Amino acid sequence: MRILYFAWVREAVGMPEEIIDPPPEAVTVGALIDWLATTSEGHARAFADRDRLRAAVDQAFVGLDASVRGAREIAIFPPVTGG
Amino acid sequence: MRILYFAWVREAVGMPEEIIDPPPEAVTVGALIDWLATTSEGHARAFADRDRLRAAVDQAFVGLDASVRGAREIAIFPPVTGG
Amino acid sequence: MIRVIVSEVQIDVATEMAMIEGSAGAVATFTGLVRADDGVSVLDLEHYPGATEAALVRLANVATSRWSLCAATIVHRVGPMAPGERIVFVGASAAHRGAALEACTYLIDRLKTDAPFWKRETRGMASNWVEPRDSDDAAAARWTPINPPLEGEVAVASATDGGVSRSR
Amino acid sequence: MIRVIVSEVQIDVATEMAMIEGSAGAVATFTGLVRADDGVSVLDLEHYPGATEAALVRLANVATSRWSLCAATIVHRVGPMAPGERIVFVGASAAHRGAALEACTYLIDRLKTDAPFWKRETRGMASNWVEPRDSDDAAAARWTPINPPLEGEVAVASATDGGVSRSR
Repeated sequence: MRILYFAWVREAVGMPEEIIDPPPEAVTVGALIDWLATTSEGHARAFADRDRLRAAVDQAFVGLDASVRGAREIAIFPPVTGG
Repeated sequence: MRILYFAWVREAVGMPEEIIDPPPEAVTVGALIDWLATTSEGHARAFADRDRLRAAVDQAFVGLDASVRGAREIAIFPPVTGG
Repeated sequence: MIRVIVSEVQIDVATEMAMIEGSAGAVATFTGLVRADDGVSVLDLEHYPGATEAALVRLANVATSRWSLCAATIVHRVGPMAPGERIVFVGASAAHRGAALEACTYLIDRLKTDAPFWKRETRGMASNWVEPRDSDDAAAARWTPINPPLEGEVAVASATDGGVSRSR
Repeated sequence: MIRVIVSEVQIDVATEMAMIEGSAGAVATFTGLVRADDGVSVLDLEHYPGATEAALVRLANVATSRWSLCAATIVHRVGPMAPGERIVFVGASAAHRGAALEACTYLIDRLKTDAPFWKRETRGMASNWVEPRDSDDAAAARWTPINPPLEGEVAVASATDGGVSRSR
């Protein structure tokens, strides 16, 4: 599973993307984030405040309760600020 | 007193402007139009339907009941269609 | 900055865009064109020289006060024009987008009812004066009550090919 | 005609205006710029390649359906930019002005919340990621419920310097 990070999430995690093999209990984006937060100090820092995180599964915006089953690409990022 | 005509009012009257010396009873734009309508067939045709006429006194849009006292320039024209 | 032009010259939107951007964060524009798809071969615009420019300057000033604009531009073409050509360009710039977008809509809505222009369309051999649309009156009316123009803000603009540029 | 560009190249509004005018009667545009007056020396725009273009194409398609537009254009700059430079240009063209103006406002309101862009401002030696504004969520929310995008209308655009141009 490919995980992408953007903006300050990317900076805190310390990398723009990684390929991971999540444990079977990571069935939602939120659960995946819980697990990712245990993988490094940077991840823990990036994911400390869930209210400031947004996500996309296979490039579609979703809530943190969305399923990651069968997903190829998960993106985790701050609220968008374009325009 | 200078009278200006625009658009189809100008075409019906047959001239873009004229200098007139209206009678004393022509105290409003409407009364002035009543009198102008008697001055030629073209004027009568131009002013046949008051609902289709608009006016300006000294370049400010006014209703047909507005006074013409002291005015230097009266314009009579159809509803505007710019933009 | 208020910029009002009434001219027979074609409207150059690149220049107008660059002039209105200034140091603003947001620019909204509206451009009205001679439609190329409804059979009109020539559109003629008649206006009331002097009164037209004064009405447009007044409109730009009211919008600038009401929405705290950085700049307001109104450029209106007069005389004969061909399908696809620009009839009118209005633009509003502000610190944020809400003000720019609303002011832009206000400018074109009120221009339609408050400025002395008349359109004549030629289709084939027939010419006719365009009838006013009730929807234009309705669009203009939704902006009332408007703030009255401030004392001393109404400048009478020249009816030449140049324009009126007033710093505020 | 849908036109979506996400690029590091400066936005050329004259070209975009000319392309969107086509045979329409009314064109409304919005341009967002790096403000020259609030101390920012560099604005950096990060985006999610692929997902960004898809979101913008979807947005342009929804607006085109909802307001029967002749054309919808969204051009968004990414990478570093200087004060006064254009960040985003959106345009909508239609037969009449109401549709063009409303669709233009819709495009910029929804772009702010629906497309994956992130701004970082540099002031002096300090850089910080821009916080989202509640007013942007409110502006986007007033357009719901929206028509869902039609089946097959969502194209995934390339994240190159070129753009996506789709005829309808």
